[in-house]
Amino acid sequence: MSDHVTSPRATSLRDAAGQTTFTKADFQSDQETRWCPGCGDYAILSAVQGVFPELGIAPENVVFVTGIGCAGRFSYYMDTYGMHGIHGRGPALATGLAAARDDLSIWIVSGDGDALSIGGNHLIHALRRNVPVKILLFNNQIYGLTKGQASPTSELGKITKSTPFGSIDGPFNPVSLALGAEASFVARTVDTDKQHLPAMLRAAAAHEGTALIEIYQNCPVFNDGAFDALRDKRQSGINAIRLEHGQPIAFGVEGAERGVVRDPGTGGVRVVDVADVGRENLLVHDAHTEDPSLAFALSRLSSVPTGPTPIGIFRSVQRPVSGRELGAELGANRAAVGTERLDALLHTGDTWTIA
Amino acid sequence: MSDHVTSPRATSLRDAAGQTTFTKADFQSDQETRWCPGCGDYAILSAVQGVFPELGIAPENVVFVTGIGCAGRFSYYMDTYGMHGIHGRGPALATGLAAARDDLSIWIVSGDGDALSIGGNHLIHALRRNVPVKILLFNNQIYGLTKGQASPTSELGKITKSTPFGSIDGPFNPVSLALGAEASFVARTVDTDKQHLPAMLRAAAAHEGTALIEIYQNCPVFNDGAFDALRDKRQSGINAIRLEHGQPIAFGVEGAERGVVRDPGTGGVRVVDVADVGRENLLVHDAHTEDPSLAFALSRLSSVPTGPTPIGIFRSVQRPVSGRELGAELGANRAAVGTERLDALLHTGDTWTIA
Amino acid sequence: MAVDDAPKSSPKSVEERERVIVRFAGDSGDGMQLAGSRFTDATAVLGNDLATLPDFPAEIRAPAGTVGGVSAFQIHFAARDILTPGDTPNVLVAMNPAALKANLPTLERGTTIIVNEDAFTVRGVQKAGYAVNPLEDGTLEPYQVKRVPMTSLVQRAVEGMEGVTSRDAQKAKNLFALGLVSWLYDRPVEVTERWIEGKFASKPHVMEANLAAFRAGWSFGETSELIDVQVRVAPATDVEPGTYRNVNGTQATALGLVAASVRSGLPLLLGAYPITPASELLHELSRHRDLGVRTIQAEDEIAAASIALGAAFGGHLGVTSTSGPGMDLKTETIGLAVMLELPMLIIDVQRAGPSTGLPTKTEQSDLLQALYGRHGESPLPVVAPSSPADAFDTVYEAARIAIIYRTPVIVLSDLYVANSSEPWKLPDASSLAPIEPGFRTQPPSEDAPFAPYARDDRLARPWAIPGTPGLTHRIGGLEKADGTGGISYDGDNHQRMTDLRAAKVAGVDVPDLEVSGDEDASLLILGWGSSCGAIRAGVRRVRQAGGRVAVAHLHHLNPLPANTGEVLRRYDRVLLPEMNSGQLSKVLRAEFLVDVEPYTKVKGQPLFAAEIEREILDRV
Amino acid sequence: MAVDDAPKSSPKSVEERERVIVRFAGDSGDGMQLAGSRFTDATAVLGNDLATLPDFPAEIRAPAGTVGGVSAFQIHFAARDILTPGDTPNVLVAMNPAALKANLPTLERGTTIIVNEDAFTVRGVQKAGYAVNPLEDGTLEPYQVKRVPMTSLVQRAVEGMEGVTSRDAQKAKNLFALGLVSWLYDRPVEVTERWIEGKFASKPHVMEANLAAFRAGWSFGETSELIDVQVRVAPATDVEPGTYRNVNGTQATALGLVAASVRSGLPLLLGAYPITPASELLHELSRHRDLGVRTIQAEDEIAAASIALGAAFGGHLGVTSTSGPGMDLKTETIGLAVMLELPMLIIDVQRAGPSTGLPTKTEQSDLLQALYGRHGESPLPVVAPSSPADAFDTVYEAARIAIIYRTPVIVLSDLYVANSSEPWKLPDASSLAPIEPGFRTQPPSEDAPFAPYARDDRLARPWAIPGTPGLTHRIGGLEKADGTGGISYDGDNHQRMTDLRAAKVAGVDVPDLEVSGDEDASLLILGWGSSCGAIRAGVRRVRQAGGRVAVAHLHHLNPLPANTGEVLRRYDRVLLPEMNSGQLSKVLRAEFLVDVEPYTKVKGQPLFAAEIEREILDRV
Ligand SMILES: Cc1ncc(C[n+]2csc(CCOP(=O)(O)OP(=O)(O)O)c2C)c(N)n1
Ligand SMILES: Cc1ncc(C[n+]2csc(CCOP(=O)(O)OP(=O)(O)O)c2C)c(N)n1
Ligand code: SF4
Ligand code: SF4
Ligand SMILES: [Mg+2]
Ligand SMILES: [Mg+2]
Repeated sequence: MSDHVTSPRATSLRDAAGQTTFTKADFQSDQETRWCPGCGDYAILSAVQGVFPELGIAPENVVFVTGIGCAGRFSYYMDTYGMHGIHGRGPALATGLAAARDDLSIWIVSGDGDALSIGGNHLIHALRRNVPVKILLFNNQIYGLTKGQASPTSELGKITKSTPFGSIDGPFNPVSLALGAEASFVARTVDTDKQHLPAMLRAAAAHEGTALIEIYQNCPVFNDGAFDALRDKRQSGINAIRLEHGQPIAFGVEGAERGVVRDPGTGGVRVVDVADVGRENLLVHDAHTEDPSLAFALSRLSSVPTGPTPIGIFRSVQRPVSGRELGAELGANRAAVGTERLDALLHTGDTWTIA
Repeated sequence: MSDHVTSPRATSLRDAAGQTTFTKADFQSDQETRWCPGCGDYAILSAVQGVFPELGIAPENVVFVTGIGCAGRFSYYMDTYGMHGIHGRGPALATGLAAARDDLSIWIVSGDGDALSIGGNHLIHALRRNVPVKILLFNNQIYGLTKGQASPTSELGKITKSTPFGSIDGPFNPVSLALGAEASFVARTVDTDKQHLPAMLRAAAAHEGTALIEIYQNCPVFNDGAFDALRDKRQSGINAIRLEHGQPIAFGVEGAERGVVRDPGTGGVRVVDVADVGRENLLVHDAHTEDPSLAFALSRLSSVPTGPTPIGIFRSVQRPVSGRELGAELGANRAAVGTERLDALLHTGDTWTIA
Repeated sequence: MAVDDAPKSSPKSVEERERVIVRFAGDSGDGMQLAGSRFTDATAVLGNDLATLPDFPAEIRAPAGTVGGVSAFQIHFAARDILTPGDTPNVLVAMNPAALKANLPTLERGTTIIVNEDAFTVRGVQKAGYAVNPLEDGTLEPYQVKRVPMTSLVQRAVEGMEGVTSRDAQKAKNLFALGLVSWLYDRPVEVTERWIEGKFASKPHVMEANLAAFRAGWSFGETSELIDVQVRVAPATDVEPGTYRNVNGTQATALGLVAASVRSGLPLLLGAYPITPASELLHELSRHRDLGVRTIQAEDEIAAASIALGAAFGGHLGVTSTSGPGMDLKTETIGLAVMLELPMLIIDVQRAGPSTGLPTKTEQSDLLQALYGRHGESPLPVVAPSSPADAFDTVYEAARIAIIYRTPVIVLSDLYVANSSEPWKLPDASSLAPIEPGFRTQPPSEDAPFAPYARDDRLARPWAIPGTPGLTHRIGGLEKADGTGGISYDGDNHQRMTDLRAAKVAGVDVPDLEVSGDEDASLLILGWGSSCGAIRAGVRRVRQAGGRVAVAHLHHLNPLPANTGEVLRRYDRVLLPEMNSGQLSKVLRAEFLVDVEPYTKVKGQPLFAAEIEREILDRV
Repeated sequence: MAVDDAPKSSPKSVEERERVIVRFAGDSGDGMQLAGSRFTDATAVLGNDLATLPDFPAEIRAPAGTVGGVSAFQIHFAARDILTPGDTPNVLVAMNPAALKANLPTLERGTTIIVNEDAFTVRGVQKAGYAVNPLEDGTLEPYQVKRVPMTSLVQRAVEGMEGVTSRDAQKAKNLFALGLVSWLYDRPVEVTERWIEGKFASKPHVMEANLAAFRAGWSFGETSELIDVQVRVAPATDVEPGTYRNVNGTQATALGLVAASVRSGLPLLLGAYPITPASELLHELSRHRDLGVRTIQAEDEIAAASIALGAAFGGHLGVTSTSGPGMDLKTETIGLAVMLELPMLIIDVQRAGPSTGLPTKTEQSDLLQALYGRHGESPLPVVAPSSPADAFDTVYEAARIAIIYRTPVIVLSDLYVANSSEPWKLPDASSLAPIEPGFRTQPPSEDAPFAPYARDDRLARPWAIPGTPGLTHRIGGLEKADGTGGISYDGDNHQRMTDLRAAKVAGVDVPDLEVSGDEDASLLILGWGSSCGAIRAGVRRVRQAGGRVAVAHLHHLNPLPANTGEVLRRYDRVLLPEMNSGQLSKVLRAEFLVDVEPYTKVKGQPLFAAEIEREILDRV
């Protein structure tokens, strides 16, 4: 899978309109990839490099900010500007960059430990502020780079190097957490899904505020098969609940035997056989409603993806983007500031002169 | 309000059964309280000191762990064991203490900045783990001790010392955030409500895992009146939506003109006039259902309490308490460990002897 | 205005003084800071040199009337240049018993004490923790006490005024005190009256009450028998010509940052998390949106530092400010900045530690942390302001170093510098040396690919910001290959890069250490940071008394001036006063093997000229 | 077993050696660590003294067959006591071309290289980055190369075996190499065979394949012409009698902590967040639940430290462990522990910095951070292990100090100590000096109320844990009133408490610094931490060659032994080798004004005996 990653830097092309267009190769750095053979990160990297040319953003206007972890290595492989920061601080570094530069397309790549363990606070605050950045959360439910300890998304009872008798803590549901933190865009997808992952990337790129995509990513070395229920062609048909705005929520091998309805009992939603309830009674997905309650309820259908699990866009709404107007205002002010303005500032308040 | 706080240490009494019983005074330290006149913290302190005797826990088996802030001073005023820690780390310090000592009743007192800004990560992880501690979150929607900067619960556009042109970030909804973090017990109440606040404290004390109570607390100096909609006798009737498990959710001056129903449109819930829908169609509150979706939907009825706002227990469910069984197991193991066991450990693996 | 028709040449005797120290003290609610700063402005305009120091209560709001709730403001003004806000006051204004009790211990015999008699009620006296009224029991025998019923006098002054409540009057008594002291030292009334009129323009009755109270105080001085001499302090003569303004360290720091931003063309972005005393800088800069300044209140100090660093990567002047515990939390991010070799300013307004310590007290105890408080070998430049006004030049210099050397720089300010104030000779914006960011823009060529860690003659690396075509590159916290900046686990490369990072910082151009006083004396007093004023004042006293002593002050703590060792070795003894347990002394002893003697104090207060004088006299 | 029926006295010539260094190198997947550790056990049981060092690839999983993916294990064993894992090997086992390429630069002429010929395919050679096969082009001319087709020989050995796949055979080739080298040095086969049988009991076919491979390797040595001499290294004679076990620094640290827990009666609670290389300690301790050890993987290092401190407040032995960036994040909590004066252990397994640096390389560059890396004056004791086995005594001593003085203690281990191993003479549990926590339990009386900050003659405060009736009290990070522990903003009290905290740490009882070698030499070599072995080895070589030099080693970095200054002054020159840029040298120069000369290296490797020898010879 890594072959193309080191393919030679191609020069960008001009399309008919004389508009510069870019190729996948324009986004591939010459750095040799250093992930384990078969790592899900390769598939994600390829998908991201494949989508960027469509976005029509020049590589020099793109920045990848990453934390530490296997996922964190991502920034080295994109031939864009990149900062491989410190563990968990990606969203904070990116918040500063976004505040300084609203002309850039800023992407954060983070792991489940990086984003949800040490970096949890920065993540929820970036979501609350609705900072204009895209966050790709590579969730492999394990600590990869440090060689296999439990992460905040590891399932209860998981046996790892740090939990030889099984983890005693239950996992976060990243989608629920993000919704609880006022996220304006939350989606979930799977590393190897060649249609769905790019679709989510496009949607995130189009979103105005913070866009969080949880990407189920297989770690063949320390947590192999964690996502087989969705990655494995045979199983995914049964388990992948594909959310589409405005569509009744139905899924299954033929795409529609099962569906989701509201559960008056719990106030949540549950999976039913369409045959029992009738397609017309299925819940119709609404990703754009102000109220995140429906998206939250859908997120509770699964916490670890071993059975029916929703993928797609849970929520996508517009709300004030942190510093959007401010940025423009400040830019204008700066343009006006010269030594005269500075002198004026220095002289504010009571002054006196001594001859 | 502060008069009693410095009242002389009373000696605990023995009841008929010869059982030691405690008085409010047993929980009052002789440290002079240092909050501003009229601060909501006095009312909360009084309520807490008033409830403890009912719990029948001896002061020496109670620990108050606090962060930094006006709220953080709380630990000095309880005549129990106490640790005034560092900013935002209360839940982490308490997690260590709880892991070491499952025989103690551990309470954390924190402010909206302490718990949700710098301490956000520890808070959500304590909730995820379901550590056996009670967390009292004094939410005054401002930074008090540092004299008036915006907090993560300050409303959008709020003018403070650090946001002279109005805050550009929207607030967290602490209840939503906690539910997104897998909280097993979440409640909300008001500093000056002499019935409701103690009731919430009792419920929290009785809960097995982490119990979070958001307490709306007035800061007369830097954010006066933020909670008048619920504190002011005249307004509270109209605005306080009192959640009671198993009861239809109705409220109003006469206690029932308005109510809450599901909103098929948004997937959430909304406030209606009971007259329009009929009391029998009101939503019946269920705090004990596994699925947090209903509780979450209810939390979205308000984010800043300027209108109808739910108070009471949103969620209270049982799930594995962090280290509960483990604690017992470890205790037993320790009892057995002496120098023999230690010698055995040292000699594990291949050894050889040189004469 | 009222006092105009009053005989300007008052019948009372007038006495000339060279310098005076006045301390306004009262309850937090009594408006002492306002009275003090108004008096300061009038004094500045009059042309005296001056230095001031507010003294806030440690408690957010201690109960009214208690000693814990006392707020004070001290001003030292003179006919010649002033170095500190002064050790102990000549005149204490005590608005209530608690204010008297809190300040009595520091007073010298014979000090004049002006008390608001009306506040010495039984309840007031008790609240302050006095058994009996100190005005009655001879406690004040050693002092010259002036009992003034301020509250009632103000009440009378506002009587019958349109819409003025007695509460307005109550709150105006600080202006009575101000008026009285203004008369006592013959300060110009216009400055104050203009300010009152402007300030309360929207609340006419409050304005009226305040004006009345101020004038009542003035006339009281003029007419009452109680105070028989008026004191004159002539304008300072030894002051450089120029336009002046009174600034405290926080304001000067903010202005210096804005100036560096304007003169470098780099937009200023501050990432900060509130903490006492550094919060004031966040508040100050937040007001300058009109100058394009962006401030972000981060979720914590880690984020605050990271926000500044992220902005720096984007080509802004990234700044983060904090105090005490906040410094601890920025450690890791500062270390990343060292590795990324990006410009960044860290402003540490030091307070008394360790841990939460004494948040409202001053100290200089973060020096070793600034120098060594990061894992691994991670050197960076450190500078410290020597006075409130000097903070402007210091942060400007810090920005210059950070930008042209591509390095984080720590500025060690402290609570004392931040809160105290002094007149500042305004620089001419265009006279400030421009700072050249020198962004890399020209695209690399086949034979010269872009090397993000190639270095110029300053050993600084190129700064190529996102958005620049052809220069896309990746940087991070892993060790870099010399030149290319690629990840390198090579041992020799690590040695080389470690040495390069050290050499770059060691090579920062720093002016030589200047010695003044008696250069040929056998004793050198060396200082750093905010202790400069007290040291120079102490030295001045010794020399005026005929003692011989040399004095020097370090503005750069890392790297040290090239001639530092040579200077130290020139003297038989070197005395180094600092508000810690001897941190700079440690550094100098290790560096130069000179037996530097620390004089240390960690009592939450600045050093006093008298202490320095005593320490010097013990040694000459 | 197979080799029993083979003639035990082999026909080949036998050669005696005093010491040998063998290095097993191959791809991460080749099981070199296993081969190395099995060889180590056999060697230990034989009674040689030894020291080992694994060398893991920096990349989590570099592509198979690349140089980046090479994993190696070096063992140094001898007939006399050993001080280091050795500089360069006498025999290199290279399982593939990459392993050869990675290690060639370090080899001396004439070194024996045993290669797995089968791995030198065209693809394999290319993957390693060789243009042509190094076995063909004379690259190896300076060495004695033994080409062994290990893979095919193993295939043949397992032919026709029940259920053994060719993949099993593939994976067993490390045991062939082990067998061959075991024969070469005549190691006892039983130890290894017993281990194989135990390890793979559940997978009979894997067990069979491994046994077969091991025996095939042995017989190949015995029979093939290729290797004509068998080398014997006699059991070490100068070893103290006693029962021994081979431990690496991580294991010794874990055991020391458990021992301190048992002998103090304080349950052990570790709060940690994974980080290389400290994670291993978390893994190790997590296995000891049966001994009542509790480990918590925290959400970050701040929480990890806070968890340890919270447990300490509850009366447990609170420990937190980390490396590099993790230390930065623990700063604030450690400062709180200083203020709370509670026992707490911070284990810093140092790695190469700054920032993320080189996570898999060793360094000693956190010393100044450990000493000074907190805001305010916040002193604490610091100790460092001098070898893997010494880590046991060091953490035990650290726990003793922490508990009886009520203070956080930092243990400065490093990656080299943590991963390398040596034989350890097992102590007798009951011979370990008990540690008395001495919890305060007696309730206070009217005339003697409980004073949480009253001090004993060690200046330690009482430790009263929650649950103790009558002793309820509150502590926190604000400055404390001397004795009562109440909040105090008093300046004199702050000075007193600052001095008390310093005096307590300065007063920790530390054994004198011992000098060995030629005590009357003019040159002293002073070391600290993991460089002990290399220093002593270097000194030994110099002295064996007739040079005169004294040597001493610091186990306590704070406080320093009382006689340190006196010792330093005794010598004309003091050389201090350390894996940083001269951090301890700075401390000693400042403290004693002695011109300590640092010899520094930051190349991610431990110091080598040869370097020390050279540096000494340059000076005598
Ligand atoms: C402050 C700090 N603490 C710990 C580490 C060690 N560390 C590096 S990556 C990582 C977690 C990796 O897990 P995850 O974030 O899930 O990423 P993955 O490797 O699984 O892609 C840890 C603990 C570090 N580099 N910095
Ligand atoms: C590490 C650190 N950063 C900042 C501070 C300063 N500080 C003390 S309390 C506080 C926030 C107070 O607000 P909140 O938590 O809402 O409590 P409140 O005072 O409103 O009760 C801050 C920023 C600190 N003590 N430590
Ligand atoms: S450890 Fe797991 S996540 Fe990391 S590179 Fe290897 S396979 Fe991928
Ligand atoms: S500042 Fe506000 S929260 Fe703090 S004590 Fe005063 S009133 Fe209470
Ligand atoms: Mg992961
Ligand atoms: Mg608050």
